[in-house]
Amino acid sequence: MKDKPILRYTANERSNHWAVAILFFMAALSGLALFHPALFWLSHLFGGGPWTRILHPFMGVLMFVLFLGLVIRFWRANILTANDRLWLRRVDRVMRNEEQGVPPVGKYNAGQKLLFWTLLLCMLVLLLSGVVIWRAYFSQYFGIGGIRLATLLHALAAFVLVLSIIVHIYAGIWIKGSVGAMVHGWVSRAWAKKHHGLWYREVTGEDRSDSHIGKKG
Amino acid sequence: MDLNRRQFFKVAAIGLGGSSLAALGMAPAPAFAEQVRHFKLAHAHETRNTCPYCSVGCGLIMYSQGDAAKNVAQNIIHIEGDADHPVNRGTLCPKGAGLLDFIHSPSRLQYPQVRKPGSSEWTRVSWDDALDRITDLMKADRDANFVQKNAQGQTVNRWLTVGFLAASASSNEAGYMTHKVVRSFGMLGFDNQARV
Amino acid sequence: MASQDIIARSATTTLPPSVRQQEEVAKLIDTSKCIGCKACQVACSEWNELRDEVGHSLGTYDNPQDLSAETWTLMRFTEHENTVGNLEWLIRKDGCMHCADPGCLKACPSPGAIIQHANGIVDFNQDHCIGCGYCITGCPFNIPRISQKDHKAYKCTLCSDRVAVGLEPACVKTCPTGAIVFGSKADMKEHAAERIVDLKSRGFEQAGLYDPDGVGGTHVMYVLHHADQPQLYAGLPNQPVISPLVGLWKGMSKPLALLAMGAAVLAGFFHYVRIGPQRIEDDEHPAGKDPSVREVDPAVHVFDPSNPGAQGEDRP
Amino acid sequence: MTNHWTDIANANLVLVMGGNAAEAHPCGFKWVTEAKAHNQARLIVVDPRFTRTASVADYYAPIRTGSDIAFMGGLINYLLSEDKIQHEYVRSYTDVSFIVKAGFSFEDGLFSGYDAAKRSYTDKSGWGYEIGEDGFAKVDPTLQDPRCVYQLMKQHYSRYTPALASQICGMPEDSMRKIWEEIATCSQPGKTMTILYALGWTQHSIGSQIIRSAAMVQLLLGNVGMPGGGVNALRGHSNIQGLTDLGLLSNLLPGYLTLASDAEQDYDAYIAKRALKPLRPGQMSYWQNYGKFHVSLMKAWYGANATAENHWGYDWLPKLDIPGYDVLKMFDMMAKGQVNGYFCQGFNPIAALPDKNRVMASLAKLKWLVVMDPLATETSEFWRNVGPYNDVETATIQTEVIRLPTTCFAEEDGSLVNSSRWLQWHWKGAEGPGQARTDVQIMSELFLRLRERYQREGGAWAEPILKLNWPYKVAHEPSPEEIAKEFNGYATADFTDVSGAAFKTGQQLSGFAQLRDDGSTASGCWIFCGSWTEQGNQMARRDNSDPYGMKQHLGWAWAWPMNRRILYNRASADLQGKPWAPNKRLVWWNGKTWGGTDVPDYKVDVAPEAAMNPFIMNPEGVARFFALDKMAEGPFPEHYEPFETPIGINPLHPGNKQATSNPAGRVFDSVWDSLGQAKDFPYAATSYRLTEHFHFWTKHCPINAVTQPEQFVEIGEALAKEKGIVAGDRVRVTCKRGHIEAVAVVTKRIRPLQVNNQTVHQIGIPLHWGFTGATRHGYLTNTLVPYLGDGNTQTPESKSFLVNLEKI
Repeated sequence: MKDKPILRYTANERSNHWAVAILFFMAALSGLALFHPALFWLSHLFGGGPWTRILHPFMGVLMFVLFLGLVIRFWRANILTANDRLWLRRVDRVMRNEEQGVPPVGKYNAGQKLLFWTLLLCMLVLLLSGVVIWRAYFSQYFGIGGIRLATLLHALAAFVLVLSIIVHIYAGIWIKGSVGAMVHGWVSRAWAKKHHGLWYREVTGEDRSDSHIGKKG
Repeated sequence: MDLNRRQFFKVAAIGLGGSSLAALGMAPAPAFAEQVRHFKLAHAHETRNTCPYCSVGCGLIMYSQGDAAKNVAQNIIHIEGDADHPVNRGTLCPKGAGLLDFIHSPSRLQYPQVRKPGSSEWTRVSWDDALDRITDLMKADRDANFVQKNAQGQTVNRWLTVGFLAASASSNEAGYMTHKVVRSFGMLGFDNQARV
Repeated sequence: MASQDIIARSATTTLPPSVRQQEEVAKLIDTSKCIGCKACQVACSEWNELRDEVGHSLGTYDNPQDLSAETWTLMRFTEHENTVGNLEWLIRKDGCMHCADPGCLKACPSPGAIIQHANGIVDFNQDHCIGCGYCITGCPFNIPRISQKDHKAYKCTLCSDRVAVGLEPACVKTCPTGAIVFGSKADMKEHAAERIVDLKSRGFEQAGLYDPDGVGGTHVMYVLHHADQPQLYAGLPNQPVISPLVGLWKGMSKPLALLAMGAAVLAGFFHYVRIGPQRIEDDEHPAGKDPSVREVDPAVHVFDPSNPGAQGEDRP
Repeated sequence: MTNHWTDIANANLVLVMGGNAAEAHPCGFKWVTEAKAHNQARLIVVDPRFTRTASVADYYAPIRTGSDIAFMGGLINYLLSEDKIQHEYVRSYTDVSFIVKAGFSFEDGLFSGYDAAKRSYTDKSGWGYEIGEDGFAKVDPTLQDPRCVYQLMKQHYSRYTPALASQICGMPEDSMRKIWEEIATCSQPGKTMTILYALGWTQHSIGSQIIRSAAMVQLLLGNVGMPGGGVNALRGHSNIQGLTDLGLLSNLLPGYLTLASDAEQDYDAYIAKRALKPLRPGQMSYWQNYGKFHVSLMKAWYGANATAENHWGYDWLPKLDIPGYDVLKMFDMMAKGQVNGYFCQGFNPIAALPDKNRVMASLAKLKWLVVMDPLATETSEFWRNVGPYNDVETATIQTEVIRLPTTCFAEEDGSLVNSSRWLQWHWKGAEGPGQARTDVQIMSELFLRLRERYQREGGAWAEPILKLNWPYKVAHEPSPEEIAKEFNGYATADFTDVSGAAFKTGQQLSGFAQLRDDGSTASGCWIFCGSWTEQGNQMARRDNSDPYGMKQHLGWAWAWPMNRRILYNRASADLQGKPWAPNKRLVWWNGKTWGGTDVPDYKVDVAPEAAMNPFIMNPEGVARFFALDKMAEGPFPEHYEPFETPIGINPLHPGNKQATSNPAGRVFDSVWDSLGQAKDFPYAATSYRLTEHFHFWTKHCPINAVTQPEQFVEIGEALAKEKGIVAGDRVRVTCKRGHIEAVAVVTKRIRPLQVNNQTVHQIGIPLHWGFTGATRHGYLTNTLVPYLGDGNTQTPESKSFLVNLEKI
């Protein structure tokens, strides 16, 4: 049965991802409210300025904790390989939706892997700097210099994180079928074969690989 | 949730629209009034007084709530230096600047009290009881110990077994009355706080 | 607010009404006349109805030891032996400097929580304060404090309520020796100049005025016997400026970041428009049976190749 | 103060010594900063500690506590030997030319007439002027007579060499000379120095003589009676000047009139002894009018009952068998069980008096104690056990304590006399809390109750009580206005005075010159006469103008005597009646009368040619370097060590034990055992007040408690290092009488001094804490102070005692 779909994400994995996603949006919106006056109105989504100030750090910490869940689940699949370097070199073809010369991809392509590690790094920075500028509980333990540095780092990390997520979302919109994969878990065999060939073969055990693709390119 | 091209356009449009609205400052119009705290002495009642602490004798203005009308219990809410006073010219030292807390000190006594011999507590009494009690004690002691003549038979008319320490900050009027009364009793053990 | 026009307002991109030409006020603190009596401390608490808690003596004359939400000004004492070995007891009244370029206001994210009046007063409005403490991060003099009672920021208001009705601040009125004076900034500078002449006649060659331009000048100024070493006075900053970190954070980075985020969204949008999504063409019309594929449930295969059909998720 | 607060601005040099004006009187100190800023004045501070006054001084020098006479003696020696004195002033306005009796001598630290057994000078017959046949004192205008005051003074202070003075004071000789030179410049007529002192001078066993030595310096410089000059006692409390003026002391009556002693049974002799006749021709000797003041007082107190027949109620006043029953004497009697009842009116003796433990024990011997106070004082709760701060056995204390709540300044009308002798009226702003009553009402109700009991039951010598004049409209609560009018004075009969002015019965008098000794005038306090005239309440005047720009403000309130702002101001003009210098003009002779920027302290119509001298209260008309028999320890100030001395000997008289400490100091027999010695208690301690607090009052105010919350002691860095103490440690300070514990403030502001070739460390002990109030509980500092004092004023030696120090 050729159209038999493949399970890409289990229910737990999906829930974990979306929990992180929801918390990201809350943290990001509340953070943006405190970051730029033009977006302060977003604080109304959280019950006004003081509530935004109170909730933001808790949302952040929770997001970090849940994100750790994703890390534990997926870090192995995100280790960069030789193919990934080739893939990155040919990312322009990827962007042009060309397949010639783009090396086959495992469960995740190099872009996804980079995103993964970037998110982890940003979240770590956000957590640490966030603690330093958390007035209600921790700031008294740090010098004014440290607090100033932390504030800046917090903003920078948040900035990078938001950008990465924008890319991530767009990728989801761009690559048809991937959103579905994270919503109900299943991808079509064709989708898997096209976007994650190696992973496809791994899960299907298909040995006759189209290894010629590589040579061709 | 696969978007097709058309759907995506909608989403993007809404997104951009939203953020551009934000950029235009969809925040509630900022209120520029009520930035400064209301001036609390606008209609307070002013009374001139003199600082009771040291002997510079700084002039004070006491501000109290209410306009001294019949139905108002004047309550002093602020004390400030009297700018007309030639010595302090409106200034006050840390003690004087805190006089409000002296008037309203938690240590202010409210009613007469008696501590009985050996007791470890105060018991509240009425003014009449307190004053009658003191009168009894004084009369008994004066009648018992008053010295009209000394050993040489000279008239001395003194009472030495009861003493009186006068204050250092009570008014001249209070001091004068105290002196007048205390001497009329024949007291010599009479002193004030001039030295300490 | 005729006497209190606002010229700057935190987290507000538009300009507040501020056409009236108002004279700037200033408080001048003459450390050479200050006897450290703390009358200003008490007068400040009395006028502003603040009662800090009764603390401890830590073996110095500084009490309270630091500014707090209930202590907006305090004396800082320093015992200094000068070059000729004579002892000097340097006493400085610490508190908000009311900068012309206030770091607190720059850092504040909440519209209207910090405002700068045309007369130079920088005032906090606790109604709008959200308690984030960014003002502390932004202040070059480390002045604002967050109350642990209501989690709002507090500091000296230069008695904006008194100044609004034409009075001097409470600390100025009370100062017994005239070490604190108040008036137009111009007059205060002139007064300072006279004091400096007197101090030089008494051997303080380096006497001078402290009105740091790193923060655009201040509306609380000091006359110092040692203007060349302000740090002698309990660490009064030598050249105070808004920290470059804060400048970066609340300066260019704000618009640039928003721009970048917007750009990212647009980039995606146009990529989609120009290149379009990636689809699996053959998804549209399913191909016939491919013999090359074994009739195996790949999901099961994923989980346990050695034990076919053991477990696996139901098909949708 | 001979001068007054705003007048300090006229000074060219300000010497703050034996006081800490900036901290204790900040608003008065304003005029020092004004003098500095607008009169180019210099400020010199001499103090054991580098105080907050020193922090704004042009020159500071440390001095060992209790050695001030050595400093002043050395200065007098310097001024005389360098001839830096205001010659014309000294020759004309002081007693330098007066010849002293042959009986006067000074040997090895003791003046003539000393009785070692009685520890006092029982024979002061030699301490006086030679009197000629004409009944006037003999003088030698050439000042050559070896017995004239000038020569005797020169001889007396020749011993105070800079080296010796520096050895006694522990002040480096060069610092001392620098200060002396600066001071000496004020002998020029156009330059004046003011001296500001307070308890730092009075609270020594030689306090009065320290102040005399300062007065002598000011006379040599011609700075008494001058604007920006004078000897200025900065009084401690808001009305202690007034209460002293009103004679609330054991041996006084209002206006510095004195009670009779047992021996003075004859009224006329009593008056005659006090109505001093002039000792030089043409002098005023104002005390000649003593009788008028006394009779007017008795008329105010006893009204119609005081008559010539009963000598104006002479016998209704108690007589003294000893110099006086001051507070130290009373508590000593209390300790012996000789006192049964005691009143404390706004006075907190266990905190304020020396040797708290002794005072506690005395109070516990009372049968009853009445406390009238606005606040819950330690004294009213002396029986309460408060752990280490007041460790007493409550149950064993059999004293009945009655505590009466009184109003405070804000809750009553009335007048206070500040240190400038200004009587200032104040107004009530609110009712007192709860049932609080005014002192006037309490005293009146007590009197009325007692009088009623004596009327009903009779009793011991009821006359003075029954006869007391009580004319008040509301008997139990006389109004402040009625009382003020009474102490000002009024006519009790119609009369016409020498000037021909007619007075009607009941008319308010406008000055003490109108008082009479025939019973036609009443005045409760003659020096206050003029404070409430027919023109109304002069104390409430609020004209702060200053027409001559000399900061005299004659239109503000009212100053005694006769609204004069600077005492002896006639001395500000030379013999011809012209101001010594144009920038120092105060009063001058305009050809017909005296007048100027101040009310002349002089007879306004006496021309300079009449040679009436400026010091009109003295029979000789001049100021005294030689104190005659007025002082307990001698006519010239001599340095004696504190009773607890860190060096054990008096470097001036190393051989004479009797002359180590004040031979005529006030020491009760029971006290000697409570005195410590340097071998056990090596450090010289001094107690004092801080600017953040007022005595034992402001610790009851939360807002002030915050600014100095906890008791501390100040220790120099050197001693702290020696003892391994760092700032913030808790330390125990011990003396023979007890101990206190407090936080250590380690400071550069107290340095070790080289005294008599040994190192003396000093320890500073502020005194504001106790076991009631809003501050953290603390020990009563006076636990450490010895129970002895000055032989003239009975002021305790709170500024010099010995302690030991240990880290806890």
